[in-house]
Amino acid sequence: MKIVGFLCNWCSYAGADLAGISRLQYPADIRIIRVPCSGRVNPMLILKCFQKGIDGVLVSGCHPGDCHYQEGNYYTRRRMLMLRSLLDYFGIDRRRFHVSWVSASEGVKWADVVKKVVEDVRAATEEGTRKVTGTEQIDHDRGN
Amino acid sequence: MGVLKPGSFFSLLKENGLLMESLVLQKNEFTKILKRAMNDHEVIGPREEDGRVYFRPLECMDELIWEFDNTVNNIKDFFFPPRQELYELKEETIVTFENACAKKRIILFARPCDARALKILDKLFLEDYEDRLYKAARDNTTVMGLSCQAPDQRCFCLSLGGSPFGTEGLDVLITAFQNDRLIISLITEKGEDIFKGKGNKAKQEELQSFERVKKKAEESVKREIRIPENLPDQFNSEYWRDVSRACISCGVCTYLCPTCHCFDIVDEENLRIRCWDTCSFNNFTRMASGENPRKNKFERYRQRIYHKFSYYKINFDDFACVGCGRCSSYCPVKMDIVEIVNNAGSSR
Amino acid sequence: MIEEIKNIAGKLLKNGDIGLFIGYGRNSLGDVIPVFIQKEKDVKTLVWGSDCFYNLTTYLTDRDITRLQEGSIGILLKGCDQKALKVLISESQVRRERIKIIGVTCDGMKNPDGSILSKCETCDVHDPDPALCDAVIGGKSTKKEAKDDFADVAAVDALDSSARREHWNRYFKRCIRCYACRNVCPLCYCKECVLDEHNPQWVSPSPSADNNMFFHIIRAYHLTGRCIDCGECERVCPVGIPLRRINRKMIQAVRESFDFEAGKDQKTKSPLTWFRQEDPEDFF
Amino acid sequence: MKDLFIPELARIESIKIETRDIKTLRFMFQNEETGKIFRFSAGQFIELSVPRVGESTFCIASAPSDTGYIECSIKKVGRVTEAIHMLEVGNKIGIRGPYGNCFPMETLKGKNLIFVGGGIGLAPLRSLIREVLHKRKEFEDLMLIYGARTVSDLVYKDELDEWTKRSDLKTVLTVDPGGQSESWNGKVGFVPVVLRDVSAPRENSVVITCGPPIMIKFVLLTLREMGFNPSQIITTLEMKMKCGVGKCGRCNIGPFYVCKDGPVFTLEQIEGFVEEIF
Repeated sequence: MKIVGFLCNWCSYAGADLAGISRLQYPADIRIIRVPCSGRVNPMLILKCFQKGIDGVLVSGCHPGDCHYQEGNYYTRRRMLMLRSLLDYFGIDRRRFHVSWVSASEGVKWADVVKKVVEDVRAATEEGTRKVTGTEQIDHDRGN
Repeated sequence: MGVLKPGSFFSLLKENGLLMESLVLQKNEFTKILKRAMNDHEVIGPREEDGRVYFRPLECMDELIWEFDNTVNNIKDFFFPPRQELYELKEETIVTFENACAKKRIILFARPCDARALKILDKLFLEDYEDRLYKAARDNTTVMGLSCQAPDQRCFCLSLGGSPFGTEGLDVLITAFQNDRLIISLITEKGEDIFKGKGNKAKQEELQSFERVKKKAEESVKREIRIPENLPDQFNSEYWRDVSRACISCGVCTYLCPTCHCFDIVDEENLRIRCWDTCSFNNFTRMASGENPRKNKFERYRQRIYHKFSYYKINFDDFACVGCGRCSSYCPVKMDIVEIVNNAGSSR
Repeated sequence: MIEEIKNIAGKLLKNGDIGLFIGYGRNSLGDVIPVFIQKEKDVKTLVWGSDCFYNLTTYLTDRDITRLQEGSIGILLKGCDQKALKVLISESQVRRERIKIIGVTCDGMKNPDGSILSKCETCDVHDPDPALCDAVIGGKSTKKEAKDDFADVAAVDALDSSARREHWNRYFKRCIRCYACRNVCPLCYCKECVLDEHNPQWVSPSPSADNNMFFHIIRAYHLTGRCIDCGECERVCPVGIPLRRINRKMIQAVRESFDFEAGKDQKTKSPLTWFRQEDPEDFF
Repeated sequence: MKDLFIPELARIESIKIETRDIKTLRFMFQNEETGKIFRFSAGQFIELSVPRVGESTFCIASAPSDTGYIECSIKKVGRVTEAIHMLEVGNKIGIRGPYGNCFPMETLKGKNLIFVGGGIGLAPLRSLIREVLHKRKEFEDLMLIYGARTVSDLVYKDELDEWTKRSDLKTVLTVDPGGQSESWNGKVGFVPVVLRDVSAPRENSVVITCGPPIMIKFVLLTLREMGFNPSQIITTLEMKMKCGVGKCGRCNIGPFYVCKDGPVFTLEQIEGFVEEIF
């Protein structure tokens, strides 16, 4: 399984780092992309992940009020809320897209979040909800 | 065009409506024949989806629609599809899909105008560098036309050399009559093969009534496109700015056009794909450097008109338009190509 | 009404207040078309009727028109079109002082069979907004307001995830990527659309059902909190994709989550460009 | 039947860094037979494919007489060119072609040739110049006027040095004002201006120009003012291309397909469309 995590540099990435230093166990299905702020996560990036066949996406940033840039995560919150309702509306399983707030001191929370995300994505996959991109093609396209 | 092959002289005559053999079939017999053909052919025909009629592969003959105005898409889609996988490009090898083109197909109820467009596209895709996939699709497809007995008020096929009963590009032309009778005009050998030993030869009076409905249909095509002789001289005219103002630079007119053939080649992962593209789009001619020779809307609109009515004529001796009227009926802002072309010659 | 429109437009052109008037006319087949009038004598070609669907504000952000036009531009707008204009003004895409607006009362646009368009059924702006327009024509509309219950959206929401996927897939298979929906939209004004970008290429231009879905997600997302439901995208779609059903989902979501409605005034920007500390975050 | 869109695989033999954003790559076909059959003329172009990225058009910068390999000079401007710049010696690339027409070698024979190039536009001219130098006796006086934005943007520096030393090719190098370095001993000024200053013979001459559109535009104007007539001026045109064989429809300039009927045109041919192009 492949899950992409967009982590803000100041909180969640540090939180994940702490989880590592503290030798906390969590599933290895997540690939982390460090971003300066969760506000940097353009929804296009999330869509691109799904297009490329990624099974799930996690966006994680500082708790509201703790943003290194004062207010970046407030925008993220609005954007992700909208994106999620849109993805859901198009029938992309809601368990494949997650957002969380993890601070630099929350190593344990990070491990829990990852466990929960992996669990959800695995459940979605096992239930057979198709990945977002697939091999489905429109009629009559290959070579004729 | 090459040398005339023995026997092709007759098919040439037939294609021009001479020496054509005509059969009479009952509708249910026809359906039976096609049902049988479905075993070893993919059958494509007009089918309804949410109130509009499209050409689509048919799952059964009941889906087939017998009476319809011009369809949304046209049969070009099955020779030059919106998205076509060309081959797979891997690090060290190239994988092609040979077998896919071998599928035998029948297209039912193509309108004569759409079928005529195939003849126009043939010149582009088969002359000079021959296009393998297009060729294979052409070779393996039998096109059965349905004569157009009630042309739309937007149609102008006659003024471009077509006809609601035209046979160019068709293998068979089907004309529906009262009492569920069909007159089947056999145009090519491909068409004859399917109806071999079926139906009765058309009687004199049946042929006469065929001529009558044909004449009636032709008379009802009232619109006329008159391509100005001096069109090439109008290239730098202000006219193009004026008429293209309303254009929103979308691709409706070109994508629904039976003769528009511009395409793009893109990579999706390892697949190399050919997909439709259109001169209406701003990025059609934009180069990587940012340079764009047709960055203004009027230049793009002018390109479309000139490509159809001037350049294609110069290069391939045919206008790239069959007068189906789709571009004006589906245009989001109802730009009317006939009016625009007809008035182009008298502009400043 | 039409005489009044002609009068005002003619006067504006004659006085040199505007250099161009954008209104409705007809072509030789009788279809309503947008017309661009530069001379006073041509105002006689203007028409008005229940088939004047177009949202002409699209042309106010068309660089091929505005760039070449000196002076002000006059335009005829229905209530829904005015909403679009308010969004454009709030996003600094149109300078209010550069345009002269004739607002017209609209009793709802009609289909060829005489039935009223579904978007007009639930419309709440049949009368022009005197605070926005330079001239207002037509008095009070006879059309009664109906409550919008978002039944179309609810019907899709009621399906389960994979059925929703199927629901949309059926339509997206048909999409030919002509981009008429994007280009006709008055609020899609980007000089370079993300979909046209080559480097990086966000979505491949080839029309597979998957690519098409991403295209429609991106389009809908970019209109979130901005779409004023003029329904032009759905009207122009040659393959009949119910695009309003997508946009309206987002209208509903923005309304519920942020208590916001686009096109109400000329000042408030899209809700994705500002925030409240108490915004919902129930799914985090 | 061979599909015309299927490229032949080739191996990158060497990569030379010309400037900060231009590299010259040398290719050899993986299949030796293909390499033997592959023939081209100066002025033609090929389509290069990078797997998973796409395909783009490049003119051949090596001469037909340089057998056994093909060279292209590639400026990093877009997605495909960026990908090509990432490639290393030994990597595979797809090639199809050659496409397009070529410089009319027969009509050039016995003429004075004036090459006017700008920036990366020297690439197709290089192919021609190498070919002409290879058959030097068949031509009269040769002159090259070549300019770039700055000294470091000049391509084929080694070859330019070589050509400057030759007595049978008058080489004039120039850089745009502000682009000169301390040690620069060439001219400073835009190509069209330099073209006016050097005494180029008009009688029995042909001018061949290639460069960015804006340069060509002013070179054409300057040549007109200098009294050259349109049939004496040859230019290669740049247009976005995809198929390379006159089908995909984007490279029209008037009734011409730049890919099939071009990219080499005389000004006489395209005079009516100059406004659209430049």
